[in-house]
Amino acid sequence: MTETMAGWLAHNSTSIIIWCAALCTFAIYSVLYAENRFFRLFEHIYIGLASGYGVYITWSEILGPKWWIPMIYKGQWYWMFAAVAGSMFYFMYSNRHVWISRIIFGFFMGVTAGGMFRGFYEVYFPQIGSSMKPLAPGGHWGWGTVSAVVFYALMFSAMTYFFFSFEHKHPVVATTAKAGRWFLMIGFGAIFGATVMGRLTLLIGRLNFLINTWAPQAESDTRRIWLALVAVATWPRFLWLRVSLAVLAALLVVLLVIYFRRRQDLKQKATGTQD
Amino acid sequence: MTILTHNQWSAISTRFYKLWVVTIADRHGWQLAVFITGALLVGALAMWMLMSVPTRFRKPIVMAVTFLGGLILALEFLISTDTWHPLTDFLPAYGNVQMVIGSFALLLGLVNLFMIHAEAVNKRTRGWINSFAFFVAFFAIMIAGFVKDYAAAKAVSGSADSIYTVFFEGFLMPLSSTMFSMIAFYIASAAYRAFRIRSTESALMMITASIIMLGLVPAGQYLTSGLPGWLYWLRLENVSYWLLTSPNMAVQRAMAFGIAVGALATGLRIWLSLERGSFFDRQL
Amino acid sequence: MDILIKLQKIDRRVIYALVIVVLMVPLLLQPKGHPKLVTPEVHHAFDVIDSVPKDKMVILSSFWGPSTESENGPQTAALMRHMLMKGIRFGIVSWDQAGSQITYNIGKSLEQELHRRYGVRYGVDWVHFGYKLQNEAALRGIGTDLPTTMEREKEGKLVSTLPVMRGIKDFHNIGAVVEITASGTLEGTMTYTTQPNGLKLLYCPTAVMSVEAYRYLDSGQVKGMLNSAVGAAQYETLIGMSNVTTQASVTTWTLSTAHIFIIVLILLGNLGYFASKKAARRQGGEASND
Amino acid sequence: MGDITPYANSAVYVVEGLLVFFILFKIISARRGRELFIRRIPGLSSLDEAVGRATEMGKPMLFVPGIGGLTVVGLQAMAILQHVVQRAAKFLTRVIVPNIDPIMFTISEEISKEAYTSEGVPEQFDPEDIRFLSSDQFALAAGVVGIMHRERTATVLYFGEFFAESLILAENGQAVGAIQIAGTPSITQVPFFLATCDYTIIGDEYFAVSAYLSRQPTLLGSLVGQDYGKLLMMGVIVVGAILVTLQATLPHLYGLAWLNEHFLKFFPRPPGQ
Repeated sequence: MTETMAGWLAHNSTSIIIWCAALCTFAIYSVLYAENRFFRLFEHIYIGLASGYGVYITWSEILGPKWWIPMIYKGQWYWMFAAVAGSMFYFMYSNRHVWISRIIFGFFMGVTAGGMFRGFYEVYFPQIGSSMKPLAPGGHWGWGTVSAVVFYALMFSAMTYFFFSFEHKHPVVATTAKAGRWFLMIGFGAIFGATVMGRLTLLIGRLNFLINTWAPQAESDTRRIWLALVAVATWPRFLWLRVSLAVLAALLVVLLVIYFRRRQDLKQKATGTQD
Repeated sequence: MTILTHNQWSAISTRFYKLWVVTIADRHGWQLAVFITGALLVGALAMWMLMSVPTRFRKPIVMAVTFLGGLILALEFLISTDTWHPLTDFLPAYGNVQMVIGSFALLLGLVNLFMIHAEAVNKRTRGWINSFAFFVAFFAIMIAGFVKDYAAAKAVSGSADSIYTVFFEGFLMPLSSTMFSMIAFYIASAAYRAFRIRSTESALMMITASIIMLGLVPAGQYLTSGLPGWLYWLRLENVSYWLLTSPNMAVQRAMAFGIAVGALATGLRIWLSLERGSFFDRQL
Repeated sequence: MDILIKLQKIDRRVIYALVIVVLMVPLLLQPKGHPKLVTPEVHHAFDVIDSVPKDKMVILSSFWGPSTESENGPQTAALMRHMLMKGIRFGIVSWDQAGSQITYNIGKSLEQELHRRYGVRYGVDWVHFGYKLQNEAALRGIGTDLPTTMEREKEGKLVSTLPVMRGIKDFHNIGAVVEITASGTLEGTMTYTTQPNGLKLLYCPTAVMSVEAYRYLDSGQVKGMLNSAVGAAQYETLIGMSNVTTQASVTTWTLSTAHIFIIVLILLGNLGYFASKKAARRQGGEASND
Repeated sequence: MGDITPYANSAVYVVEGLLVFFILFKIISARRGRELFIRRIPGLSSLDEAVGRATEMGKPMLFVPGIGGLTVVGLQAMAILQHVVQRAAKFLTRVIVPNIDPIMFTISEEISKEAYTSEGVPEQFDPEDIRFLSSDQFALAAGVVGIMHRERTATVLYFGEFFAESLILAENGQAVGAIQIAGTPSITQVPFFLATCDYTIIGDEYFAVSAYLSRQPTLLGSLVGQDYGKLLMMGVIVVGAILVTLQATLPHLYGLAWLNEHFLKFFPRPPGQ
């Protein structure tokens, strides 16, 4: 039995994926119209999937190969100390011993902070170096000088804007800082334009999926479902199926009528009591 | 300017290395079980001792561990030798240990997520269906993943693999990329209803933004493609490229030098645990 | 004039609907092929990858996850396609949990597509190192001792046993490092992986992260850059896909309409704003001299 | 790229040594009580104007302390909240503070209570004004938008770490007609605040405002030390620029080779320059 299921799943998984992905996209975009239960449900499914996937991938690609296998199969018993250190994180939840979690958090913050010396050298020494632009590149004064002067004017005025320990009273300093804030606007304009482009690209990616991947899939599936319906409705072979479907439909109609009738009575009783 | 030559370093480290190999030789079978439980006991003992440390020693211990954690990376860079020294050889192993210990922190976020949703399900508060869906989704993809890897029967692991793929590509990927793409709608509505050009500053910013946005896409290039040859530098893509690589670069570098010194200051304050003062004492 | 003032009060859902309609038009038309323009930093990126010798390997250091798949996905696919076609060995490591699965799927689908013509195979031409927790020492470990740092690849086999890793030990055997990211991780890669070992670094950011990278292109710390999907489309033009329609090319054409639409929205919004301010001043004026 | 020495060289000891010395010296002297000067950021006066406007109109104010949660930046937002609430309590103007982090929620509650008691009107403090809305980014944004429209807030202040949801907040703040002042170190959100708010405090200015208001020694000393650090880097660049220009125009100048060997060589420049 599992072979047929595995075969069917493997065969149809791409169309199932496309339909589920479209369903999720519509569910999330429905919040644009109004907050609704459909969005709330899929948001929780998202958080659940992300966390569940996190546990699986962390075990299968880090804790498994780098901790469990060396410890159990290769005999490196000392890896158990890593588990003890890892357990210190969870003291965060005990109110008396919360400071023990601060030891392990402190360790990781210290490691990040410890890298600042190399960080400053590797990232900013070349930045300082390439900021030393010759005013006369190649020994002659011309367009190179203009671009170097523009570079220095902009950079130094923008830096002056961010000095806080002395007053910007002196007119030269005050105007440089003012100009600095104006030049900063060019930088923020670039970030603004780039952010708009980035966010639109993400939206275009989703719409492209709906239009060029899901729509053709939906079209071919509806055509297949339609053909199946026509077959069921007309072919003699499916007579018994037609009969049972008709009976089911009738039963459903009856149930619906009863349900709405009862809701009507309940509403009357409620409004009745209010008047 | 070298403190120790390379062979002096290697002489010291080889002696330590021999001692190290003897203590941590691989154990197998029952010996392995003994050593693991031994390590667990030693760990538990250490935890117990930590719990009974008097409060006045707690802050110094946290400060010391924070400092030592950073010391290895700081010394690896600040100790200067002509060729190489053992601290650099030690880094890949140091990285592995950090990776493993860090991965144990994964369940941290999960603990309060589970607490919130379990409470919602038990008390049937409004919207408990969503919390129930959270648990279903959480265990469904996790179990599908593990069954996919560890199931014996080929057919079982095959169908688990398909289910896992449906969950990953059918639900997790579209949900997270759709959630993130919503911001484009907020930008569009803010563009019409909120982005106001009130001062020369915002005018300068908006003009730069428009030029750069048009310069990156074919429409912008088409708009100014009519310009004659010698005016090529006025073409939108060229103006946008100049804006990005000259004024924007200079201004970003000015801000970067501020961030560079700021990062050094923040790093120092964390490394030497200098964060003190009314609010910080309460939290850190 | 008062139309503009009335237009100020449009409901935001009307604007949302407008965004969808405006973006659907170019997506339905599906313009063929790629735009012509290729910016210099994409050319430099192509030259760096194209010149990697046979005995060296390229490392793709991927920090992105599913939320920015539309921006980083095309970049990853374009680079992998170029290296698989040219027979350049590469290994990809993902520092993001879900990103590890996506980048693996991209690699596998490209391998199937190019297998017939170029005979590429997993473990021989390319390898996926799987998900690793991001930390400073591991980033440094890529340069100092790749097999120990990565240890096992995504399918669980030891990395040192794979043919693709033959002769690959440390930074001497790495031709280039490509960072594909959606967050501020460039400084870390520079500090620990590329600068100390003098490795060439290429940068594939999302658009919002690209702006701050121009100062690294100026200083030579970054050799080339693919700016979001637009950069990926330009790279695809360079590897001979200019008349094929891909997600990156469709995105670039659609962005044309989208950017003009956003700029028009800002202009209309401000016209309405100035109109309503002038009207308010006129009312104020009439009220004061009544 | 010059010779690749993966370890520190003498220039590193000098430059980074000086930077570390400036920062630590200023922090320690600030903690020993020495008075350090921080100039008044222009944004602060527009902040006080905005608070004044709310008191004139008698409508409540909204202070959003960012969605970064419990971080150094979030805690500095509390210092700015203290300044705002003390001025608002003087004129009995309500300050509504929505929070994303339970610990930040308790701190903002204490700050508001202390402000009202120091003004001698503890009974005026309404605990309902300080709210923990949700730990989810967009749910918090939706909650804040609801408060804006219900309370018709006259002034909205954004201080702390912000991400993509800043757009929703600023757009609705403007729809309600409020004066909006923002301050955030997150460079990628500053453009959107610049486009929507009346005044925006940019990048490192955020730390200067919280240092100026809280007078917290570590923050003050660190900021002043960083100023010296930036001056040092500007000095190195200027000296380097002069040397590089001399190298290009007068290559045989006496002493130039020695200066290159002992100074320029340590700051790698791209080959073309």
